[in-house]
Amino acid sequence: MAQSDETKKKVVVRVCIGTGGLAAGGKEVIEAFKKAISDFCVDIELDFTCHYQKVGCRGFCARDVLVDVVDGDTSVTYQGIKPDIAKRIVQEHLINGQPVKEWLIDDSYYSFHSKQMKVLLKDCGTIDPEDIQAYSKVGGYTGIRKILSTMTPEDVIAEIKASGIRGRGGAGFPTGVKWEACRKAQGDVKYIVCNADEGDPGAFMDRSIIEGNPHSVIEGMMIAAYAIGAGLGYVYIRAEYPAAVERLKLAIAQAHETGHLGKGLFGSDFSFDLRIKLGAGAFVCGEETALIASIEGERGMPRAKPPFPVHRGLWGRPTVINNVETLSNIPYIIRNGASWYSSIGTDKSKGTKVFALTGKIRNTGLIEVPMGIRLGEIIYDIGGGIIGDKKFKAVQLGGPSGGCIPDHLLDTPVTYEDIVRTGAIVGSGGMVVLDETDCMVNIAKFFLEFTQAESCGKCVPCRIGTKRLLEILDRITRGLGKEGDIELLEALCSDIKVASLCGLGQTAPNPVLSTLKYFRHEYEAHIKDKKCPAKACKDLLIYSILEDICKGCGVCKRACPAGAISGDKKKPHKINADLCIRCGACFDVCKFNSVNRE
Amino acid sequence: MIKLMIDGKTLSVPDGTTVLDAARRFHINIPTLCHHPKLTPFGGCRLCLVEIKGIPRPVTSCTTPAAEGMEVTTTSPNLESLRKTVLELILSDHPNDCMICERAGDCTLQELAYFYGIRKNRFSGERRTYSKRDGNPFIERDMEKCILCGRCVKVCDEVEGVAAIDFAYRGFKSKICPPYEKDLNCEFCGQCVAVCPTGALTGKAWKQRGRQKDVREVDTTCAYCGCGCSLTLHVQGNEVIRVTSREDTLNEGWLCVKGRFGYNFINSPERLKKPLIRKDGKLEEASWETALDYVAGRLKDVRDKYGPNAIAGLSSARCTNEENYLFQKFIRGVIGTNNVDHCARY
Amino acid sequence: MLEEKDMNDVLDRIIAKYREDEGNVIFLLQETQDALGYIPEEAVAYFSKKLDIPSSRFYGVLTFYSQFHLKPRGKNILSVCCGTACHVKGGTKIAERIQRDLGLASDGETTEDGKFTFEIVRCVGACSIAPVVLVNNKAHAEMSADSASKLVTELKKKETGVGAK
Amino acid sequence: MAGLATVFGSGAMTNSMPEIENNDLLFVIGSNTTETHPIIGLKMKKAFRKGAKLIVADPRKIDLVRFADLWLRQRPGTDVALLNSIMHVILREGLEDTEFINTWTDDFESFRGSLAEFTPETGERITGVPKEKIIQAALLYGNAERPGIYYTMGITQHTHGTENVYAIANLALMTGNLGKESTGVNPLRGQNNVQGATDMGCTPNMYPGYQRVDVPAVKEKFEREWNVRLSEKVGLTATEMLQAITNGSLKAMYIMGENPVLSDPDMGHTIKALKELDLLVVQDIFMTETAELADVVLPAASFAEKDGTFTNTERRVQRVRRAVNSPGEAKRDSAIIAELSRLFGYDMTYHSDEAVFREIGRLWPATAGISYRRIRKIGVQWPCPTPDHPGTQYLFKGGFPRGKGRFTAVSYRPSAEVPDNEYPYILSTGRQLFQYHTGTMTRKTSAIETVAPGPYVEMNDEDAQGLAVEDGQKVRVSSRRGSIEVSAHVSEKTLRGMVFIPFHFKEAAANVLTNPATDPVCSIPEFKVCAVKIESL
Repeated sequence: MAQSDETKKKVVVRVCIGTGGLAAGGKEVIEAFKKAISDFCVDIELDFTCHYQKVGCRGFCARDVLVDVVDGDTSVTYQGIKPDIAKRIVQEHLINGQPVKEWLIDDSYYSFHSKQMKVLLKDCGTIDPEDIQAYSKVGGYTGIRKILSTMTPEDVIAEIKASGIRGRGGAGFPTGVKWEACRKAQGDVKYIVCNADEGDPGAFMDRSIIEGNPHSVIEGMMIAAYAIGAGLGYVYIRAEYPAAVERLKLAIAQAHETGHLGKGLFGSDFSFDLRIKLGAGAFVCGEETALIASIEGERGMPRAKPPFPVHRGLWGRPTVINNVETLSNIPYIIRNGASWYSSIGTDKSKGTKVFALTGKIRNTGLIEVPMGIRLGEIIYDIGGGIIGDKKFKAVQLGGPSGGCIPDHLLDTPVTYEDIVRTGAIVGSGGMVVLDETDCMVNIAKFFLEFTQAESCGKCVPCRIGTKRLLEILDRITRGLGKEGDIELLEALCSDIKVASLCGLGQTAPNPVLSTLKYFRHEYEAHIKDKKCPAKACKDLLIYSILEDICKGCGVCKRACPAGAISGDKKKPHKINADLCIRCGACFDVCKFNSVNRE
Repeated sequence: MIKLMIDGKTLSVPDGTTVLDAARRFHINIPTLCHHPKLTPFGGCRLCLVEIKGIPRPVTSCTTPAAEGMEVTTTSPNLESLRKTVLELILSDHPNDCMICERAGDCTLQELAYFYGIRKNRFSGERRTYSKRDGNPFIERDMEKCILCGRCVKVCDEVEGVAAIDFAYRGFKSKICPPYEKDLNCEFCGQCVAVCPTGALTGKAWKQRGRQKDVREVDTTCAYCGCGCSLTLHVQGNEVIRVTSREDTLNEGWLCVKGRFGYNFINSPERLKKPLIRKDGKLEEASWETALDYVAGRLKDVRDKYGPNAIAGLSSARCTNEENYLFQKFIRGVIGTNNVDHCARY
Repeated sequence: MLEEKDMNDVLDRIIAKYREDEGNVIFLLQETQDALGYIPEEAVAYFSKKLDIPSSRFYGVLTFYSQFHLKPRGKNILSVCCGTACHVKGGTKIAERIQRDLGLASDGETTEDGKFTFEIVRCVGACSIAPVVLVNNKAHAEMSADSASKLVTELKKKETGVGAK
Repeated sequence: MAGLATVFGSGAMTNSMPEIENNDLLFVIGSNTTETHPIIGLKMKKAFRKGAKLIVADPRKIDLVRFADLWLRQRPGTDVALLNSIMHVILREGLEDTEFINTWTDDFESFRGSLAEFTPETGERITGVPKEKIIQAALLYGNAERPGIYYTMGITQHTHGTENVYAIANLALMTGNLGKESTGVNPLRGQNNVQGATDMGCTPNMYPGYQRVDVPAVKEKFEREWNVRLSEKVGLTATEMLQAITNGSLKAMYIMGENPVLSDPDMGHTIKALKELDLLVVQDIFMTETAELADVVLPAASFAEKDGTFTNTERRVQRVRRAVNSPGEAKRDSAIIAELSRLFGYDMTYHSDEAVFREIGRLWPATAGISYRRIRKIGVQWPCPTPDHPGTQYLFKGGFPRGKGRFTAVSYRPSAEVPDNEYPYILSTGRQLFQYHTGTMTRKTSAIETVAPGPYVEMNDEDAQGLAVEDGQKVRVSSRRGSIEVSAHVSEKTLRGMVFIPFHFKEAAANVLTNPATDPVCSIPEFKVCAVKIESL
């Protein structure tokens, strides 16, 4: 006799559909599981029902798609799952009870997590981001309930100040102090704005949090709104994050339906509503005043400070702008208390910080670490070292506003002050690892290309200054650098930093200054010797074929897009230097390492 | 009132005064390119940076409100070096053609380059070039000379309420243009020309008509509508070659298209130059003596024959008070009739 | 292209939605682009007339934000991420290859047949699976110049029904 | 002006230009200010930026409507009904200023009764303005602290123009919105020195300084100063002069700097009349359409070639200075007049222009305190009786010249010529931004000609559709007096059933069409309403 579905045991298949998960085929994997189950159902009666849970980023994106199979109390995690593997897991694991060993997570999964401390990301990878109940079940919205019934706005501000949390957007300004200034600012109407315009290349913390746990951001905004006296909030989010926008819209809709947004919330007289404003593709809008201009429907050109947004912000009203990660921390601080939060981290840098660990590193992904952890621990223990056992060269922190930290400073603890001392900044959390094949002049040029393209054009130092910086860097990487260029770069950098209007310009020279500080010899090699030590700058490379090694297989000849390689079959080939466009295709395809590059 | 100290001098200024305005009130000169006293502050050119005790980085004095007890330094080796860098950067993206520029001698950028002695520029590189010329008939828009100070954008929006132009694009590609970069099509008040600190905006009518040398300026009152705007006529030889208006006037230096550009009638070849008398149905030139004798004689005839009330005078709203007074005095006192009127009704 | 009347109906609906919103310029343009795929000059003229907002403001905003397109775009949008992580892992090479395969001269161009638009984007936040190519907003992970080239070939096949050279 | 003078005892802008920016409400009626008075338009825009509200009453969607909080689109010629119904609501809502009425005005009670019939419903029926908007206007104006009313020819160029002005004056009087800073009634004068020409007595009934010619004591004063015998018979207005030519009583005219052929209504009639004169002397800087009819043409100097003063619309006397020499043998008007006078045996030589000005000050105390030296940089507003008097920024502070302000009950009556089956459209004429008056000056600047090249008729788009007229197409516009061919500008700008033609262009002169009917008090022709028909060509 068939068991009714209600009495059958429940098995949960949990699939990551964060950006990494989706790109690796997360949705297809779910479909494959569903199909496999229904295929088996035709022949046999299953003694369980299978439920699917889509979760946000679980951090270890390098091993996507990550799948949990939860059967009662036991949970098994698989990595690198493709749709065609689903059938085996269903048959061997779900039906026969034997986990499929070859796809189980391995040691690196554990070492990836061992030094992490997951506060924000804990819920992120386990709860269904499209279900408000899932957030409530893990304690969501208890923070706002608690303050509405027991705390005055001043109490909340005191609590946030006591926790020591500092803004996670980059500069690390104490959040409680900002709220207090806005609370005290004159005005009946105030706003809380969530800055989700994560524009730093190499950063996706905010995206992952919104995709994985949108309600924590909403609750954080509510608490902030209560504290500063705002009734309306805006989330300014990049249109380039369509999945995050959808999740957030859904979350707001659910919060409305279930009475978590609107008038007289939770029986109090506190009302709060939330609107989404889509960014339209301008990095500078991450800057507070530019963001305000953009919400107001204008060109995102920063405005001079003072007046600061806490005094005169959106529509001229006092406004607090916090970034996603900051706001997402707030419910946890209220729930667990300021002293819990301040027990994490160092004296001046409290709590955990989420980083996007990417680049030439084995375990790429989203990590959350306690403040104070050393850079080396992140790179080697969590990140598992450099891909292909190449030599570590530097880690880039803070994106276009940040800098590169070399090998000998890997002992630096991750705190706002210590990182700034190296010439980088904690920034919003992009951490790009570079190896010996990365040219530091080229990296500096890459960031200048970015800031120069994103400069709003309002102030002279940024508009023309970054252009001139880029031109100097460009000529250096093309072998046209001149004596005195380094000094000119230094002088211009220091003036741009001081004279620019907003944070974009003021920090734009950082990538140049920090690479000059630690890798000056690379600049000098480009200028004086016309060589790129990392062999990355195309114009400075000469490709040739080592005749004694070349087997004349012809692969390089076929790969050359410029027709610069000639030679008969089985005889050594030659590269015509006049035709060579230095694309490196031959170098990449040669199996015998017979292409020489210098 | 707020008390603050600028360059060691203690000053008192009203609440809401910016540091720049406070300094200017007391004749402390701070260089600027983007600031205009009648427009909202912009803070883009960065020349007016000053140091304020307690603030870690220099701030733009045009945007910073003066505060009680503030200690401001407007000049220091550091500030001057920053200003020089900013000027060099601007000049690295500006045509070096002061020789033939309409604004030479009356250009803020040129003036600052002169004061900062910028002969050799440390910076060079790509310069914005625009092949298309704006075809409007009034305003020459040489956007390669534009330093993106935004004054024209603001005057068009904040003062004129037209917003015919705005910033477009961003970063180094930024430019100021009418929508879709078409030819300017607006009220042509020329307020933008009046506030432009460089040679980017000039009047087409005064192109190559004369710059500073041998040009006299004569202050007068506009002859068009009833607003009575103050005009400054720029005269070379016996020709009015340009019209401007001073800022400290009733009209605050603002004019309309007629006042600013409609002066060609003065030197028009169609002007009447000799008295004319109708002979055999045709108007023919005559000497003043003949013409006036003729007029006086005919008027006397009419008066003798029909009485003074058969004569009437029509005066003009475009003549001066003195002329109008004399005209009615002539009609009343000399002809002897009150048949005098003017065109007030249309 | 839509007929003028049809377009005005679309625009009227957008206006009705945002008429009362302060600072609605970006909203108006975003919705227009969602509806029409780009922002025709006529749409700006229409908004300007109906809402008394100077066209110059629309144009300023349009050209400031990289999201907005003044011309119709291709049926398929190929975006190559050149954010930091993608850059250090070879994003530029991928971009060069795709551009060459499509025969386009520069970033942001559309093929003559209107099938493909190629663009370089700055970080789509998928750095952990770099380098990334987006085809119509779907991310393709850990690409190389070769795999990207294959992707283009497949897409061309799908569009034209024949293998493209 | 006569209208305001009757009510207050003085007719001019009550406030000054700098005060405009501090109005908290501007009620602009019958004035396309941004085009006809651009710089006053700028002051208004400054007021809006500072938060002032704006009511525009105009049948055309003029540029100011962009800034308006409320736009009343009345049918041309129905201003009295509009204003009366606004006042009706003000009384109904108790927004009148009783204290001001009791202290400073006469005849309120009888006036109150005259408003009874002008309910908002009646107002709507006559004017076409929805009654809600009439009520809203009343509330906005009635509750404002510093409201300013601004009007020009849209109010005065009607056969009932004086009544329009009375209605405006009533509105300001009943709310006490007079005699205060940034609060008042402001007729904007159309030409640079209209105010001055009126002040200087170039009117048939007044000597300089609004002193009546038919008051013996005044006459004697002028006889003494001028040392001549003067007539106490009120003279002819400009429009009456043309009639007098036709009936044979006027034989000679001396026209200085005027072009009535183009600026007067019914051009055909004007030309015919001027041709009948025994003698026509025209003194001008160009060969105008009027000069072409003259027996003698005298070449005069332009404003850039002479010294003197202009008085602007806010009574400010300002300096005019000579910048260049006159071309050829052209002479200053004052020199020509003095020469002529000498030929009549009367010496009118002055050793300087300022000597003339000082003589004016002796005869009209309101300017006695002004000297050229005082106004070398910025002008002074009359009244300014003594050298230490600062000039008068706004009028009627603490009272009216005639003692009390007088309410004048006015009722609505239709314009002289209203549309009918044969001539179904209302024609209004007026100015546009780029050209000025009859175009003799502005049309010499080629750039202006490029942007405002020629005549046109503004038509409502629905009307145009009905006539199958497309934008830019040539049409024939005809009235009972004549017809012209112009191209059509089709838009939403004009009200249905109405067309607008600027009068600057001789090649299709709007005044071929206009009706010479005039206001009985002021003799202002009805340029704003006549009946025309439109034919597609």
